[in-house]
Amino acid sequence: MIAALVVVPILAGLALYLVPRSAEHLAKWIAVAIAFGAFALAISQYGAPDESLRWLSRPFAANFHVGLGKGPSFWIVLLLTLSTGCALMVTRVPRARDFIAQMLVLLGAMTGVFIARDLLLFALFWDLMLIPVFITLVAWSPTKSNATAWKYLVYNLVGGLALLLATAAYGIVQGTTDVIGVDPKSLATISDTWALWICLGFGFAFFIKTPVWPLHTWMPDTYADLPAPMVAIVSAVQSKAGLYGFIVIGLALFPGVMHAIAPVAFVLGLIALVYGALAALVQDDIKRVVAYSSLSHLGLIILAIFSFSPIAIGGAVVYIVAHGLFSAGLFMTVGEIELREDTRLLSRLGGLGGRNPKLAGGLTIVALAALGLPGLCGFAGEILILTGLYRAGFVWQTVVALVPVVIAAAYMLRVFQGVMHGPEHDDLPEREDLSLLEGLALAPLVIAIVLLGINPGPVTHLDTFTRSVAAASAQSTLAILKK
Amino acid sequence: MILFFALAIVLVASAIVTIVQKSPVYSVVSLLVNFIALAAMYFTLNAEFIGVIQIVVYTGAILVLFVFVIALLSSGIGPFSEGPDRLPKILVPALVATLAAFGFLTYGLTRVPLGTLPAHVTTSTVGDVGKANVFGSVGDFGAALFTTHLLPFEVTAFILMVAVIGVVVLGSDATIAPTHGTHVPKKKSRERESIVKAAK
Amino acid sequence: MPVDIANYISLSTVIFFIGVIGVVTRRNPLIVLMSIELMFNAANLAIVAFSKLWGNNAGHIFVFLVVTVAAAEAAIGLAIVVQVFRRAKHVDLDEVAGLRG
Amino acid sequence: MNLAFAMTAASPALLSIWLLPLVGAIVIWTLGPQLRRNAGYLGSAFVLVSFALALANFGAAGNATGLRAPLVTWGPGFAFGLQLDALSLLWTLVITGVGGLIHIYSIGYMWTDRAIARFFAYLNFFVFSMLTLVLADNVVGLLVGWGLVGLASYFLIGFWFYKPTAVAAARKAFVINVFGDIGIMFAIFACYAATGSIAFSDIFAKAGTFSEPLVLAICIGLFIGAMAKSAQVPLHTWLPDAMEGPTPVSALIHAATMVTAGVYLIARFAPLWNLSPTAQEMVAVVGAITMVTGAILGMAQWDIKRILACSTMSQIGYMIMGVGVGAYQAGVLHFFTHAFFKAQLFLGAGLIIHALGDEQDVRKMGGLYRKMPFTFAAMLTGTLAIIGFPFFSGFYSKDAIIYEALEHGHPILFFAGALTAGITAYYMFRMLFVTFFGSYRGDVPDAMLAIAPPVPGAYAAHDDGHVEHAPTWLMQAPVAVLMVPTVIAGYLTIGGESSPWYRYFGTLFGHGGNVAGVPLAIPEWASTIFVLVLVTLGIVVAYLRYGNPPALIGAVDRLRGEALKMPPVLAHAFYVDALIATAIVRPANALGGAISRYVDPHVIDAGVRDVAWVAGMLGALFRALQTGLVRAYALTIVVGAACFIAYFAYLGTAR
Repeated sequence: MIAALVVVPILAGLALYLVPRSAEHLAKWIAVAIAFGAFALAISQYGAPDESLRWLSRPFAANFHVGLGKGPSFWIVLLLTLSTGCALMVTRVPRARDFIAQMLVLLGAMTGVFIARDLLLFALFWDLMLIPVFITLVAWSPTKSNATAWKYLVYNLVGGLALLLATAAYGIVQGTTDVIGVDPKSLATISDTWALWICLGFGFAFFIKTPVWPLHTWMPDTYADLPAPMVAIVSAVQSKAGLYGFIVIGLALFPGVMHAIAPVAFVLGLIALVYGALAALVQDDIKRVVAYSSLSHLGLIILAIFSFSPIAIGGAVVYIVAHGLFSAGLFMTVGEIELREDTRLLSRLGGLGGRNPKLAGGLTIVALAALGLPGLCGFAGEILILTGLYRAGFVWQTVVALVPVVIAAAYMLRVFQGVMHGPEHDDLPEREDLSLLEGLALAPLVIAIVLLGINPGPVTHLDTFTRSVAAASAQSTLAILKK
Repeated sequence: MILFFALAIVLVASAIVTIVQKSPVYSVVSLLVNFIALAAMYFTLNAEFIGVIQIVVYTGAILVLFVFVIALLSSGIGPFSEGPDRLPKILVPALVATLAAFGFLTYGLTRVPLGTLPAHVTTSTVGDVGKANVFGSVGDFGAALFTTHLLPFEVTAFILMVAVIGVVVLGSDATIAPTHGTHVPKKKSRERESIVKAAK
Repeated sequence: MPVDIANYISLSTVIFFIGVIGVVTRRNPLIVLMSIELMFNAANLAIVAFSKLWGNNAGHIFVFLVVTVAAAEAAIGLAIVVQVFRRAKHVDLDEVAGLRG
Repeated sequence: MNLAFAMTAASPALLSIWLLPLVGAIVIWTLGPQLRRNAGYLGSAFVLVSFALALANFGAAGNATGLRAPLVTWGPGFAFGLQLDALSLLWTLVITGVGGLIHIYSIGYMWTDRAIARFFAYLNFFVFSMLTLVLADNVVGLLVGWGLVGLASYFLIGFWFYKPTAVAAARKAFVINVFGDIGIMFAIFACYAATGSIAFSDIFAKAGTFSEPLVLAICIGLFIGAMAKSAQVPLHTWLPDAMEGPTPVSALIHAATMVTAGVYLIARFAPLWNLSPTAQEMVAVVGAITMVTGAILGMAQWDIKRILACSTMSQIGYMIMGVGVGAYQAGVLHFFTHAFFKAQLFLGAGLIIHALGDEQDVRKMGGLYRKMPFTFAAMLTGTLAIIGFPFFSGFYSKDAIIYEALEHGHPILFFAGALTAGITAYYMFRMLFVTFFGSYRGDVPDAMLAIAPPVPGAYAAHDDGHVEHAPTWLMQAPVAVLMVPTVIAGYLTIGGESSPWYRYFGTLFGHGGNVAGVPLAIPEWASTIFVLVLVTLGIVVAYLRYGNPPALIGAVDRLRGEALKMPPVLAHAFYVDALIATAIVRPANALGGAISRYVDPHVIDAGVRDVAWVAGMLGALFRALQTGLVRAYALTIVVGAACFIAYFAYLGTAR
């Protein structure tokens, strides 16, 4: 049943090309049904046993092994299916059938990344999920040039290559790649040198995907050029693949190396945190504001992961889900705004709040969650992460990480007020407020944002990882660096 | 023994003639000699089925194909029209490289023992050619082909099918228009659709 | 009287390199294709000889497969030659330089 | 997946007190367009029921443990719940009581506003948020409330969001408050790291084991939050701007309740503050500076709401100074009395603004006491209370703070407090004289000066000029009710240590260990007389400059001239805004601009392009090898094969 989460969307996405081009609504509702069906299926499989099928025996053992468990995988898959369903509901692009098909393939591939329990499977889905985005960037690009698409693909393929090499090396050294979610103690220890190189390979891929400064420049362009429904799920979930990888692969399998590279990761994370926030402060394009704010927020999660504090890592999972919820919401509302006003430039927008109270309400909640308003999900993640950071002894890093919280308030309000408040602009077309359907598409995200803000407790569940983290904390630094 | 050396001389000579002839027709004839000699050589190695196959497939099918193509491309005997030689000096490095490779191989072969027949295996001799169910007989070959090696056999069938399709495509008269990029104008596809509809 | 297998292998080597020289030096694609057939045959001879040496008929199977593939290759190669001739009106490998970087 | 609330052993009354305003907000928000003005009555009802429940639980909350209601648990140490003890109860009563009155008043004030339902939804949401703040039994819950009141304040300041000034003011208030939030967040981290819990009870139980620097760090963090929320120098600049919101909002949020949250915070964390004299000193000094600054700024304002805002700043300065010197009861008492008289002053000012058609400039008022006797009475009562006139509530609370500053060993703060009292008397009476005496200088016709004319504004009048009138009592009754505590609230402390007020709090605050000996030992009555003399002096100066009829002749011109004479340092409010703009906002924007215009495209992307260029060059190099001649390729293969053969021959023979 868990495997169906991957197989059905991909097959359905390909099969969607059989639907006549003109039957866009049919295609859309089939896709919405599949996404929400996957959501329901994922909920019903909470804590279900893994499913595994032998795949390769030589040169190393690899299985088609998928599982949801109760930890990050489960919550991220929920986030993914929910945000995809919501985004699909409001899809309005030219050649909608083809676009929706790409969305479904992307849904399946991304689900695969997060439920794979085998490194090789993980790596394959990792590369697979680039394809629909690349196709979309080429075929639905607002400009004639494909520069953004190539930038995206080249960056991520370089990461994907590193990932694949690391996976192959790991498989050969360890003899099996079926190791995600396995108690690290039951695995043979691999030599420090191998561990270092393999972990660096993984880490490089994860850093590009997240992205971490200075590997981030593909992101604002990509986010600005993708159609709103896809950028909603790409930003919500695809950018989390790297962080998820750090948690389930880096921390669990290479605690020593993670410790060794932690100082570098900390510096990069802090730079991303401040850098993204400052850049977000001056962007004119709303999508770019959100893109740079993502850079900032994800930097915080990097800090959390490399602090090795169980509280912070629990908070990181919360923040991963929270960021997914509010960035999906932000991009969807931005999509609505662009659809109405034909622009996303703050310098041209203004005064929409009076005529679009529902749109304003939706944007308010997602923007507030993004700026970390206490009581909403962003805050829950932030406070857990920062508490953990401080408790792990990173006092000054915590203080620096607090600064972007203030900047976040400034840029999020700038967006919100720039769009909704102030006098109405005469040169903007007057359009209807959110329709019932658009409201319904946003509602699940808003409800999830509030619920997660009230009680993120279940999401902080870290089954095997707490153990490995504890183990990692025990062995303070690795011998490699001494060599 | 004598048979072997006689065949070997024929083989080498016909091979050399094949590659030095100006006219492909002579090359084909020389190649024919080569193939037949090789088939005989297979018989001396008890590979009777392979020997037969050699004659049927190579001389019967492939060489005939060559002859057809030569007939198709040129009116008759004589060299094909050729342009300027762009690599006039390739003969020297080609010979050097080839001889070097040959030398290395020979050196290796002379230094490394080839090994011998495992003690528990008995194999047939030249005198066994034509007998059933000995090493190299058709029965022996067939049993192995359709049991142990069934899957490669079927894969070969598939490869042949692909080749047939490829030849049909290549040989068809439709010229393949050079395309730049993936962009195909919509109009064209619509035209095609209308043509298809009209055909129905 | 059995002949030493080494002789077969040497013979195979010689024929193979004759084929190589043919491939590298000739400009007529038909003769190049024939040279390739020569190389196939040389390899087949080696395989059959080794098969005899080891008393293992898997070599025969392999030769059989090689023959089939060679047939396919020859068919396709000749089809390409025909196509090229249709376009270029020459049968000269040096004229088919579309792979130039 | 236990997403549900854990409701074990929760006090239903406490939950109702807390949740009723939220229910109100949600109901009004969802039914908004249908409810129209009924939203006002509904909203008031929810808040007043909450008030009644709080009053009914007065006894229960006063005992040692108070009422409790555990809510959710996130993980180890992160347990959330509510508690209603003496301190929370006091704030709850003020929030719901004064809040309820202001709700009723707002029905009249917002009578003709098209978005009245939205207004009440926000107002109820504010009450809920404020209750979250004061009822939380843990520091994260407090921060949640802290953030939510900031949000409610943001919504209400920017309520008329088509006004660019209101939008800017709202954003400023919110961002400064978020800055305060991170101070509290820092304190949370420090507390959690030290105790492994966020509950007040756990933190205070282990407070004795904290090191001195840790206590100081926590206190500084908390105080940054308090400074932002309670408009202490230098984070005060948002408060005068916040007057862009509707007047009832100014009364409720920016005078009576939210801005005093800093006082609550310090009183709540009294056990920590008592451990660190340095921190107390810091609080007291900042409070005193704010007190004086607010008063000086108040002297230079002409906008009636800005005058009141500056006085609010100043009065909160008193409270902060009070809790800073360890006089928690006095500080909290001043919050209590201030809530009444400042609400009354704002509501009275609201009546005037309302009557004059959104006119807020006192220079365009004058002579109003004849036309609005009730409003005059209300404003006079409030003014007497705020300046500490004997037998009015402010007298008791302010005097106690000033005297206790001396008693706890801060003579300078004592003098500052007394001087500020005098200045307060001056600028409050200045406002009173200019507004109510002399002749009317505005341009609103007499007939319109009834008590409840329309609110001129974007959505006010119907197209045909017909205007709707709110019932007069809606706006007068709350003011009248407020007059009672404005006068009598201070009587609770008569009797000193044995008074009901002191007995009510008992040992809640512990002992502020800040008594460094009294260098200037004078009895309390002497202090009172000293303050009263300064107050009288202030009133006399105000009368001489603005009060006597000859001084008000031709007042408009003279007053305008005076505005020009205002020292620039006051006109720019000590340049704090400009300082923040130059030191923080502009550099941040410049950095952001540099990043997106220079660093990203020309440094990082350029680096990436350089890598691509190297790859391209390598490609060009290898391109030369691709001659396209098949024979050349074949030769390459042969050479490669020769190498391989050589290698394997070597392998075979080397064995």
